[in-house]
Amino acid sequence: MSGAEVPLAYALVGMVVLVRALYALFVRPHLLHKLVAGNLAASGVFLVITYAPDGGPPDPVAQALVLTGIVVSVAVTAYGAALLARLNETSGKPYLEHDHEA
Amino acid sequence: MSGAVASWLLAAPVALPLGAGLIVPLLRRGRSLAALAAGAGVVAAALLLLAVRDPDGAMELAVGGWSPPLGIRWRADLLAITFLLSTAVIALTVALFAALHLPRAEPALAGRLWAPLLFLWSALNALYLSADVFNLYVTLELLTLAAVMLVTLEGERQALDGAMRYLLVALAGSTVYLLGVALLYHATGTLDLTLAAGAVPGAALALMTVGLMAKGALFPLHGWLPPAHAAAPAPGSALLSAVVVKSAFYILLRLWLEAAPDEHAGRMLLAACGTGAVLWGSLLALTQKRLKLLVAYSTVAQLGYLLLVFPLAVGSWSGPAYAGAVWLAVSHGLAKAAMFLAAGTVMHALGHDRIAELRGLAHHAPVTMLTLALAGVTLMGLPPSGGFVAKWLLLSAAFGTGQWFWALVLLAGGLLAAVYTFRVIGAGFGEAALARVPRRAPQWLAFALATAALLAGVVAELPLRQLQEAAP
Amino acid sequence: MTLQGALPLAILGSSLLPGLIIFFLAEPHRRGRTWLNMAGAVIKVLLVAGALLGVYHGATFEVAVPLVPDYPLLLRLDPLALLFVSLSAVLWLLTTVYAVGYLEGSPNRSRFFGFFSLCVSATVGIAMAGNLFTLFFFYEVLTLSTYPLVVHRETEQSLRAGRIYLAYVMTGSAVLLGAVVWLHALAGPFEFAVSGGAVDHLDAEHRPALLAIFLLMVGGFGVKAALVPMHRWLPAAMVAPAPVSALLHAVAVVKAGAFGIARTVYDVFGAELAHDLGGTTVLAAVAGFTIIYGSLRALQQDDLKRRLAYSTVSQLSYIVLGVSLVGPLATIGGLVHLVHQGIMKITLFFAAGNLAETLHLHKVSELDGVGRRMPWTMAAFTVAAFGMMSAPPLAGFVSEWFLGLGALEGDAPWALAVLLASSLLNAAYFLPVVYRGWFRPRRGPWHENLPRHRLETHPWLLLPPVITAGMVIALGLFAASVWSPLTWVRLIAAQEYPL
Amino acid sequence: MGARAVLAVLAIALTGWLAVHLTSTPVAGLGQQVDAHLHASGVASPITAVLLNFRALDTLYEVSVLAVALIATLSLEPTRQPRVPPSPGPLLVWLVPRLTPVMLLLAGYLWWAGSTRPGGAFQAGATIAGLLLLLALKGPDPGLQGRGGHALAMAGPLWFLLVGSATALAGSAFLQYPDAWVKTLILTVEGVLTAAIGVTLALLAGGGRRQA
Repeated sequence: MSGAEVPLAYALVGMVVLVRALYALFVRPHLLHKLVAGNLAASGVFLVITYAPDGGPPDPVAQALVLTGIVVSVAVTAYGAALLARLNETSGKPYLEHDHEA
Repeated sequence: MSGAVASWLLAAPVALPLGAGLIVPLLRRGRSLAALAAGAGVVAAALLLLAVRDPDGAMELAVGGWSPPLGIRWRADLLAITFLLSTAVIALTVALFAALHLPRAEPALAGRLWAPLLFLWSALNALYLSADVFNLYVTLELLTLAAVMLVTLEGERQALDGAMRYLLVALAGSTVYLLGVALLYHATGTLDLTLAAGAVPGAALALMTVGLMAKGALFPLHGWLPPAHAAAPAPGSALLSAVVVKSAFYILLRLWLEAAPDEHAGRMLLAACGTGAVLWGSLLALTQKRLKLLVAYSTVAQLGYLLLVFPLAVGSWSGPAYAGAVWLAVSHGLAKAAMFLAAGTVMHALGHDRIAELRGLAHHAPVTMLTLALAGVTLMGLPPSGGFVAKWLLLSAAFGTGQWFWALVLLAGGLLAAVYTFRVIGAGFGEAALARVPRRAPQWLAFALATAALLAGVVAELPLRQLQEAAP
Repeated sequence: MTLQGALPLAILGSSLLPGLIIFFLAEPHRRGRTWLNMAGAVIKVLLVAGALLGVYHGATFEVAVPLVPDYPLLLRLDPLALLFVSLSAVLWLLTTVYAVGYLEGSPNRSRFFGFFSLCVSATVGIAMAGNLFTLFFFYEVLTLSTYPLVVHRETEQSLRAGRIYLAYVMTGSAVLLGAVVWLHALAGPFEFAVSGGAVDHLDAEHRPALLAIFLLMVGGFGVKAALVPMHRWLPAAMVAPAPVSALLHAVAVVKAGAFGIARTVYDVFGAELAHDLGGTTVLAAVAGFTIIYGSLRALQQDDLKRRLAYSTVSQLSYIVLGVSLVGPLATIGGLVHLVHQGIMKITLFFAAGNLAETLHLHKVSELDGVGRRMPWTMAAFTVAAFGMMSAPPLAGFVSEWFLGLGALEGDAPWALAVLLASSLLNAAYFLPVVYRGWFRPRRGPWHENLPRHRLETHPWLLLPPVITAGMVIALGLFAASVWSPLTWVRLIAAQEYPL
Repeated sequence: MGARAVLAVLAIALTGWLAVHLTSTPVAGLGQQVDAHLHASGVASPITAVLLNFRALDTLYEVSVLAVALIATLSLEPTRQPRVPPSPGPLLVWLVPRLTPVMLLLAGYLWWAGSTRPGGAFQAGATIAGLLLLLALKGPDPGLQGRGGHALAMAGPLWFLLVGSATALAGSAFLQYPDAWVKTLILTVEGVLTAAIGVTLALLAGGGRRQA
């Protein structure tokens, strides 16, 4: 988490991860895929946050933000998994209903 | 010393419900008492904030003694106080309703509602007070988790499904928002909106806005709201529809009117989304067969009105437009909470909420019927209601700035609201026995909220004037 | 607060407070409810009498309650306001008496009288409104508080009527609101002008906008004034109980529309500007058409209340016509008809209600010989009917006389023709009723609906129509006296058209 | 499939746009600010200074989020089919008792090191959580699902909140540690947080469920 500067490449990788994950979050029907995708997307953003141009020392605030962000996304993902398990038990399938108005 | 006072007054609305929320799950009995006590404290703090308010400078506090850009600042300007206070009034009434209504109507839920309610409340207050974009991100996550938990309480498939939908959209939304935060930080070297004012890069603004629109169920990202809000227990739905979704609008106000005041093209886009919300939400509300879903779709529509403020708040008309939008948010909050609580009574009294089968309500639950009607008046924006004065101001701004198109949207929305409201009222007439005779006290609480929404149209002059002066 | 300020609020409160209290009275409290109603109604009449005296001697009563920045709730008692206020106050008193008798033992009376009082409060609010904001404010309160009265019987039919009523009136209000706010965006905040218009200072480039606004506003008001083709809700609303129909048709709703049009023409735009814009010409044409159309439709109705409803559609446009013909005499005719039509029409509805309540008679074809069974009721009906045909020396004649003169003065002979034709049509649909009642023999026994009284029906039902019928005669005979509405209206006309 | 293709194209476009934007704007930060005030923060590690002092509010909310996630998970009614009771292999049985003290030591070190170099409550808490899970796998279950475990989980944010409120009541700003106490307070907060985070993560990983 510390040491050398974080080059642009990381940030760009982060971008790709983020967009790809969000894409999966929307198109994948299986809820487990969606949850993992959501978590990955967040990680992508963290890479962007830590982006510090060559030369400059790593920005401690940015790293602190990432640490906080990680904990938050862990919490949300964990809860999401529990919710998914519960939903799977009640409805018998790990997918969302599409006729919610019924 | 005033520093200490500021420290208490600003900390109380966040700390009291947060602390209570952490303790309540550990209590065996007296949960409702603890929750209500904390709530009363928040109301008191909010009232004091209003009382000691200095029109020339908002009360501020550098949390931890570190002021921005290094630290985080709490700031209680008129906008924050207005939202703090209206949220406090609504949340406390909803809590009282829950304490009186749930033990009989849904005993299984009685004890489990308090934790999410308190966390929700704390997160909202934290959100109102903060102008630090990352701090806002964390409060939004706290808010989302508490809100999703509220939705799951009923525990059957529909509730869990709605909750999951909500969670996923919120997850995507907050990720996009966070990316916006990253860009803002890299571009300005600060996370504080007041310091970044005027320098917010367009990309950051766009990303944060999209993220917030997802969290705030703003058209076209509203799809998750109705199933979620309709699935929650009545007090939960009331809070979600009345205040939670408006938190996103609150941040949008700060972003677009205070931090990035010159992004005019984007404002038009927001209002266009608002138009879509008003029309689409109202039309769907018309087609619903269940009362709770109808009320939920009306929320989608009413949120659309709020977005119209962005193109209208320009030049000499920014004052009226701003005051109108804020006042609309407040009165809609009161009315919508009243409506969902009334819907809860209906559920309890009839055992269902199918609109086609509401016969007998007018006779056996007249108070609830009247509550739905009075709340409806605010949704239609007719006098004597807070919705009317707010709409009057927005309409004036629309014609005054020569944007008559938005005026048409406001008027059409009012008519559609009338149609779906009177659809419910009309269904309540006629003689028929109820499954259960609902208790009186909770009904009067909902009635009180609806009446407050009406009073917001009669005693509005002073707050509206002050809001106009405080407009950015 | 000064007396000047207190009086308008007191006039408003004398019906508002009883109404609010009544809502929370349990159904059985018949006595308390009746006392509250009567007390409120009597107090209102007394207050209004005081106001008349004061205004006649040049006092001004006005109060502004802040509501929206720059747009206060402004209540002001000017002569035009008082004309409408007095009408509402007097007829509310009589209708309350009538309603108490009419609803004897029927359910939901607390709800009924609660909204009934709200209706009247809204109406006097409209009458006393000193600016468009206030006028619209009470106009909408009226819309909402009338709905529960229309659907009072809670039958499928009455609910349908309620839906139709809302569909028309709400659309009208949306149009009205848009027009009002648009006008304020052009002219800024303003009050009703004492003489001349409030917006006639606007310069010429706004002319097209002003014409559009004028038409939208009279269109919005026209829905409640039942101008064709926006009149359909009125016959549908006939399903409401008789006291409601009486109040709706004689005073509250329809008059609110006509009154709104009068305010728009005289005190917002000013007769002159309204005329120059060409707005009044359009309005006069619509009114003329409505007069004839209403009468023709009335001819075709066998259901007595529906016949009366279409007659209302027609008669209301007398007022609108008088206003839109622009000129002192026409103004006098139109405004005085606001009062005269109210009293004549309420008499007819009281009488129709009595026939229905006492003998279950709803159709004209069933009325043969009813004059022998219910002479007082039929007498009252006959007087009012002749008044409607504007037979001298009754009230209707006075209105029509001035309207006719106005038509000639504003060289619109076509209007005179319309009025005469309408009188003939009135005769054509009222005379058969009167003839059947008095001169056709009854075949078979009556279907007695109420317990027998010494009188022909319940005294609380009989008294009001007899009184109003007396007024119809008096207003005609003593039209020239100082206290007649006519004198009062001359006062207003003199204000609008200073000579 | 057409829709997906469109989405994919949009995704790629978005990536490009963001990348361009990021590279085009000069990158600012708060590095100097942190260095300038580090001495007053009570800790030597800049990251810890930000987490527990400069932006302590974020961390308070963050651990609250963890607590809410736990409460929310527990409030989803417990499953009908409970987790299968563990059948620990010989390796676990041999390893876990020997590993326990090491991991405790490691957690303690991370906690203490947090004040001077990278590390701190979260890393330490994660270690504790791992340990607890291992114990659960080996059995018998450490039994944290009871009231005691929940109390322990809530203790973290509660203590943090208490400290913050105490400073407010003492007359200084919310969460403003008095200079004399900075280090001690931060360490105690981190200590309680470590335990709480450990328990919370362990419970979350188990879905908060009791074994059969």
